[in-house]
Amino acid sequence: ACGTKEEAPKEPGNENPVETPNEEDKETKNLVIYCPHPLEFINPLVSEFETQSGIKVEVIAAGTGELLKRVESEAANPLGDIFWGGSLSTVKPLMNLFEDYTSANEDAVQDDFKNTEGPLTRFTDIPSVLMINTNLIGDVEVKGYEDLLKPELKGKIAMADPSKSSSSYEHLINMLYAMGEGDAEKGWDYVDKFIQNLDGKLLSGSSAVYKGVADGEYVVGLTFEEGGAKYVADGAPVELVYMEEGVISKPDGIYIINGAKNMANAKAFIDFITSKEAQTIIVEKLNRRSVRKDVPAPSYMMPKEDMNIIYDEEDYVVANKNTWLEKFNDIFTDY
Amino acid sequence: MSNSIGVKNAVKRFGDVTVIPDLSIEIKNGEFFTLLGPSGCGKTTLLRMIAGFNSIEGGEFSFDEKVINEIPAHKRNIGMVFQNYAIFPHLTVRQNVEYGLKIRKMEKKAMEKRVDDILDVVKIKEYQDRLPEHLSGGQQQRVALARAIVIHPNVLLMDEPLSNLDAKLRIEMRSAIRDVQKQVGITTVYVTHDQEEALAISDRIAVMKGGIIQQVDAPEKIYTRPYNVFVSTFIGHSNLFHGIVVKEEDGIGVQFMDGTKTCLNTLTDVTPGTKVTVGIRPEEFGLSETGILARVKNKTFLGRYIVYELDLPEDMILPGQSSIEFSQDLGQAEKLYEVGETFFLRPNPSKINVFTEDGEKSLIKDVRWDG
Amino acid sequence: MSNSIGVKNAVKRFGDVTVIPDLSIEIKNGEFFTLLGPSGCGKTTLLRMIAGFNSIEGGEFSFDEKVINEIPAHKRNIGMVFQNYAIFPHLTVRQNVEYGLKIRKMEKKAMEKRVDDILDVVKIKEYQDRLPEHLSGGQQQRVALARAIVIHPNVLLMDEPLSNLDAKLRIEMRSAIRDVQKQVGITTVYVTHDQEEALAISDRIAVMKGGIIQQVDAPEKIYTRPYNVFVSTFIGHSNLFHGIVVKEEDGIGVQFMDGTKTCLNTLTDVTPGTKVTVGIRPEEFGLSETGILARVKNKTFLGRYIVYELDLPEDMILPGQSSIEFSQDLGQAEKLYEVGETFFLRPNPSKINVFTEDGEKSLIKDVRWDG
Amino acid sequence: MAKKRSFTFWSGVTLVIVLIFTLFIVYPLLSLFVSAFRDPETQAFTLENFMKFFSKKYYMRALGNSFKVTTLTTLLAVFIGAPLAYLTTAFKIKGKGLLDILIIISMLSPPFIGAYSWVLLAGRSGVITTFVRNTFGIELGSIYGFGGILLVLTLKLYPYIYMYTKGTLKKVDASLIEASESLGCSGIKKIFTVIMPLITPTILAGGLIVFMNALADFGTPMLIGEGFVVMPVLIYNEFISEMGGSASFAAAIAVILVMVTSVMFVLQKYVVNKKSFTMSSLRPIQAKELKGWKNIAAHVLIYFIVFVSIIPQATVIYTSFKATSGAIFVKGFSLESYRKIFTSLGGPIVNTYKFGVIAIVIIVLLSMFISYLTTRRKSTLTNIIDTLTMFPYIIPGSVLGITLLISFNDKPLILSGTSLIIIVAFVVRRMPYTLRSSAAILYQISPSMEEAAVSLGDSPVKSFFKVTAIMMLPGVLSGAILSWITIINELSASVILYTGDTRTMSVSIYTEVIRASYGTAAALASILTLTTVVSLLLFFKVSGKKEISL
Ligand SMILES: Nc1ncnc2c1ncn2[C@@H]1O[C@H](COP(=O)(O)OP(=O)(O)OP(=O)(O)O)[C@@H](O)[C@H]1O
Ligand SMILES: Nc1ncnc2c1ncn2[C@@H]1O[C@H](COP(=O)(O)OP(=O)(O)OP(=O)(O)O)[C@@H](O)[C@H]1O
Ligand SMILES: [Fe+3]
Ligand SMILES: [Mg+2]
Ligand SMILES: [Mg+2]
Repeated sequence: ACGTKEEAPKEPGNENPVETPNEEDKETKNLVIYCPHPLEFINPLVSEFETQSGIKVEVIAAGTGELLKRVESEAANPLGDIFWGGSLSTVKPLMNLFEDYTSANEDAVQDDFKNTEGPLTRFTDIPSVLMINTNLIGDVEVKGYEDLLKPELKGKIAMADPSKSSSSYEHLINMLYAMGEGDAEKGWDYVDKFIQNLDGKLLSGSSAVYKGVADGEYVVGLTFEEGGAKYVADGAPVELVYMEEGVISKPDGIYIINGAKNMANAKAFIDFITSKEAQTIIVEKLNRRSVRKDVPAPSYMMPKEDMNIIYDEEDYVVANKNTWLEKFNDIFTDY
Repeated sequence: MSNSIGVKNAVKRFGDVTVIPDLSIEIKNGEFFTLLGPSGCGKTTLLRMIAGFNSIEGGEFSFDEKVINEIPAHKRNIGMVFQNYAIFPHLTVRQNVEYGLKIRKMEKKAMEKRVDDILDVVKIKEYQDRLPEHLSGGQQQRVALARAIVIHPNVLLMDEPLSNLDAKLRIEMRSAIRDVQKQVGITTVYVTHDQEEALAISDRIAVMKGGIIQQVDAPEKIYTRPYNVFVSTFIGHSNLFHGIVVKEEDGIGVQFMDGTKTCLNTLTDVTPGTKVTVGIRPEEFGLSETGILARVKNKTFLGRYIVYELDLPEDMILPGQSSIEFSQDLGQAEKLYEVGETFFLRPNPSKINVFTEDGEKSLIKDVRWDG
Repeated sequence: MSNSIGVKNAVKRFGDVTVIPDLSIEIKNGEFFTLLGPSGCGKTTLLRMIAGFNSIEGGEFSFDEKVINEIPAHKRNIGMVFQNYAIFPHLTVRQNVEYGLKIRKMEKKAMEKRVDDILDVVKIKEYQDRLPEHLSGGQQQRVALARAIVIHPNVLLMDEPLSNLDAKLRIEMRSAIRDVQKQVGITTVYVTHDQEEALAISDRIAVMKGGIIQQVDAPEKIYTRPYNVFVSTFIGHSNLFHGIVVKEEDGIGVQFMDGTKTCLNTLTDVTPGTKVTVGIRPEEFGLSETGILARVKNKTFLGRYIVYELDLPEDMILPGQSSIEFSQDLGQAEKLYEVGETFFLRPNPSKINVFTEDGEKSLIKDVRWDG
Repeated sequence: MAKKRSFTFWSGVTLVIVLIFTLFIVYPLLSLFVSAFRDPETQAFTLENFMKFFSKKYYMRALGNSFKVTTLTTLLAVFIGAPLAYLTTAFKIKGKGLLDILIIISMLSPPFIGAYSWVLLAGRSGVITTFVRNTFGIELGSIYGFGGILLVLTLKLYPYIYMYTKGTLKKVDASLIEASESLGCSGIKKIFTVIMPLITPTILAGGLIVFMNALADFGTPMLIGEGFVVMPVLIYNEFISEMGGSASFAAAIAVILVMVTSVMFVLQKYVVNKKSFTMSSLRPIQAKELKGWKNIAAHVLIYFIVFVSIIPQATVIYTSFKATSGAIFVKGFSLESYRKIFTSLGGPIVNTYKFGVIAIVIIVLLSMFISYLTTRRKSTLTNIIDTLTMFPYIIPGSVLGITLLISFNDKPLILSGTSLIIIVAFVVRRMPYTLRSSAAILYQISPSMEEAAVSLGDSPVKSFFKVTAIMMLPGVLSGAILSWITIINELSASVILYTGDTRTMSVSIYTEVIRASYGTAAALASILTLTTVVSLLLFFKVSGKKEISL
């Protein structure tokens, strides 16, 4: 991505104050994408898009949080056009930062993943999973959440602070609904026990989890599918487990930033990313599940039918986000 | 070039310690003026006030009638030799000396010439490329001296500039300073602890004590006719005797406690019977057949003369004097005395000084009070 | 307590500059030994070698026969007064003085007592709680002095300890040092630039020049019977005359270029006709009807005597002398001379010194060469 | 009068500085602090945020943790750094130059990478851990949590003390030490009675730096904290975690941090002022030869410490050559990582050094002026300025970055996306290093030097530049080196502020890190290290200094 930066004379960075920042400009030949995704993830798609459209794409990479904050802070004078990444539950509260747009491929998208809100175009479908280090697990059997309470695993579980990592937050939700058999509030006594078994260890970022498990720092990790799949693909001593008590699978998205300077290009990119060929690349090269009806999951991934897929109550979850996080936090602090 | 210096009612405080209560002096244009006084009496302080480095708590400083209290130090065109040298450690000897000239944008050739000259004068040419840390104390001091003189300032302020030099070198430096000073006509204020030095080079000397000026006068005057006991004892040695003014047939005189009388024609008219303090210098005694009987308690050889420390009857002399001395010139002296021997001494009437009993005021004719 | 100090063939180099080529001295136990010499001659260097602060390029240093080249400074039980004071800026006056005693784990009461005493002696009691930077130069110097003396070291090394004090205070400090030194019996090596001081307090004086010892002797001897012209001119003033040894009826003598003859019985037997250099001090002249004709070129008042700078026939005197001087004791002098007046001078035969023509060696009887 | 004299010039300088500060420090931070007293929704004034903080055990614990770590780190850093500096100054140590370079290198462990290499080494499956486990059957305490953080921070921070102390020791006049020896004092005693007091001001200054650095560091606890939460991590999360927190709460925490440090700062200032005194040193300390076992002991000690502190860097460089498959390291070596980053390298390097140089120049100038003002021209105003300079330093970089972004992203002054804003961030964040050391050394330069210059006709301005400034250089430079190094490694602010063509090395490294591609990250880090060392060597060549620390 960085390779592109030398040229692009009229790059947003040098936007001079005289011009009115929010004016839409169709002539621009470039596009600025804020994106937390790994390079090898972005590159194939971006270069494909560049060759097709002749638009120079510039990727600003950083943590999801940092990028979101940037979008927020730059509202008055946006320097980015597209925010690509971040799970729905993360972005929903900040929807107002993003432009309404419905991609050209909306009809091809699975019903679960339609953009009903306006700005929230779905990008891929990500189940929560357990990641297990096969070197360290020994003969301990891990099929789902229940097994995480085993004393042998005390202190060997990698879980990120849900108040810091969206993937971890998804797991919390997943836990509550899976263990509470559909009633989140019932799930808390499990969470309580589970936290005890964490033995006061709580990582501070999504990546710390899969990295930790892969490096053999932890035996089990609670993470998202692609996070682990990557390592499986790279041949690390890890395997993925889809919780038998139930797996919630949530999409992440791609969004146009309010008053993007390269609005036209942004829209073009969204259309591209949701197109069949792009989604196919994603599935084949990038260990992810497509949001389209016509693109099946990669062969080596457990097909969704074989999982015990369950659902949460979106509005209820959104409503309770803070209470739950605090509750989790309190329980954790008490041990 | 040079200018006169005026100080009116100067006051200096450090915190709540008043170091200079109220001091006034007039230093004439081109004069070589020396501040002499016990350690801690305020010499450096006064000097630094003239230079503009100390805040002024009160009073008025002026160059040629022009008040300078507000003029920053660097605009006063002064040269200063600091008591602690304050040479720039990061510059070589030569660079240190050039410093002031560079600032004055002096033409290269002329500058080199002048620097070379001064380096010769103070005899540190050979070290010109060394850093100060490689110099001996005296050498450092001479760098400081050269650096201050070379700029030919209007006013040259020197704080014990020769204190670390040997007598010989000091005499040479002295005359060097003197020459430059005269030829360029620099008004010079000189602080020293060395009386001989002060006496030798000064046009006038101000004797200070506790921040107060005791006497300002020509060297000879200061030595021969001190205004008060402090000056007479601080500069050179003075033996102090109790005395009573008595009327003699041929004028008035003083009588010592042992009855010896000396009649003086130098006294202001004091009513006979008044108690006085008489100051007699070691060399103002002569040996004779009668007079004050003295016993040699101790003798010290001091080169061109010998100093005898004497035993005298307790009640004759003022208490608390470290010693009573009689000095004998060795050049001609026919007989030397050993410890224990006794002899009679006669004060030299024309020389000795008489003060009020409290020692605050001289009673000698025309010792004026315009100090 | 104290010990003797031996230095054998000491060598000191700074880089490739040899400051001390080959120096040997014996300092007796309890002696007060003074190093005197022109600025930069190596006094401080030698002192620092004895103290153990300078590397030793060669030779052997010993305390009481015991070689100390390898013993670190802090084990030598020395006291040292540094030329630049080197008082601890972070400690108050009192703490500075206590420092050494604390190190020696001295008992509290005794320590306080001793510190109080020394503070009184050097007259800085009133400043005891100040930080050094708030002290005047002389006050700082006295702190340094007190700090070194108070520990009653075996060897006391002082590098111009009084250079910033006024005559009066200096004399007091001197005797203070002297007292402590004698009563505790400290072997003292004293560096000064002040001859009078050296003459007054030293048991023996070593005169140095360019790192080489010129003469080691008792003060009086050094002054009256210098080994060579350098010593005679460096200590006190000496007027140097050309002379030829001549045979008189009553023994041999020297003849000056104007024909004046002075016959001496102090000369070693020198074959008549040899050219010599005659050294005569200003006070070794007497006024008389005949003798060397002199004109007053200049007069300086120096307290107890007047120094006349004289004009003499060029060919009589050695070239390159800053001045030819005759000093007249004021105590008794009946007539003073003005600039321009002339008179006849007679050297005092028993006092004057005669040297080989090159001035390297004295020709006076029993001026030994064991320096 | 001394004050009045140079009224015009210095007050001019003061004015300029005040302007700069109000614009780039007061204004942004004020808006941040104000928001701490705002209700996120209603924007109404409230103490909510603070009450929340003090009411919850979790946060209080974080505060406690922060304190524990910070104070201990500071102490340890002093106990390691100061003695090290003394040994290398007072005695002949073989390979001194090399040591200095290594120590400096150990300072520039880029964020995350440094701590991560500790995981690789001493983590549960770390090289050392497994080695010890397999050979001796001993379980080492893990690198995670309090202990680990302490270790990493200490090793990362003691060099600061080392550099500062070294700078000052060069100013101590040898005759003072000789004096104490002549009084029969030696060894430890000498150190405690003379040397320590003389360098106390500096140590305090350095200590403050370390204290704040440790207090603000969040990279390390992020990576190896494992539930050991500290303040900056809190702020970071509340502010920028992908889960989004309450900005105003974050601000509140920031305010609390600032309060704490301000107190420390004022305290330190107070002590220094009391302990301050001037020394004019003509004869600096000369390194002596150590004899016998002492010599050996000294060498062993020094080399051991330096070795340990260089480990992370070594690991980074080592891993940069390891073969990788995607995100994970595999057996064998390759230049793969380097090949991967090669194309995208040019820009970041150029940027890093371009911004760096500009920033450091500004920093040095400002520091000299400010330190002079605050030590020689004391006044309430200068004191305020002095204190202000420390604020940006303790606010986590990312927070600072965002405050800057918010403040300068709209008319009248739009800096967002420009190089300028990054440079500003560099300057305000990294000035304290240079500033502290400049101030410390000024305390030891006798004013009479400057007076001498003035007496020779120099205006106070000139005399400042020609005498005081030059004599300050040792201290200034030893601080500047730190500023320089930390600038080059600055991440948390730049990551918020950078755009495509203002991307710096450490940003590139970080972006690799968050993509969990540590191979390439290591490669970048190694190159960064290399170039930094080169830049330093160059600097010393130019400035004609023999030794690294001045
Ligand atoms: N910065 C200061 N703070 C407080 N008192 C001071 C300060 N500087 C000097 N003093 C005091 O002021 C008095 C005069 O000091 P000054 O330096 O003028 O003495 P001096 O005449 O130069 O003595 P010396 O001949 O020893 O140098 C001394 O008693 C000294 O203690
Ligand atoms: N560190 C040094 N490096 C080089 N030369 C030095 C060093 N220290 C002293 N010297 C030289 O050695 C010689 C002797 O120095 P020293 O300090 O012993 O002189 P001194 O007799 O004490 O003179 P003064 O009476 O002026 O203090 C001087 O010429 C000096 O320049
Ligand atoms: Fe003297
Ligand atoms: Mg003084
Ligand atoms: Mg000396």
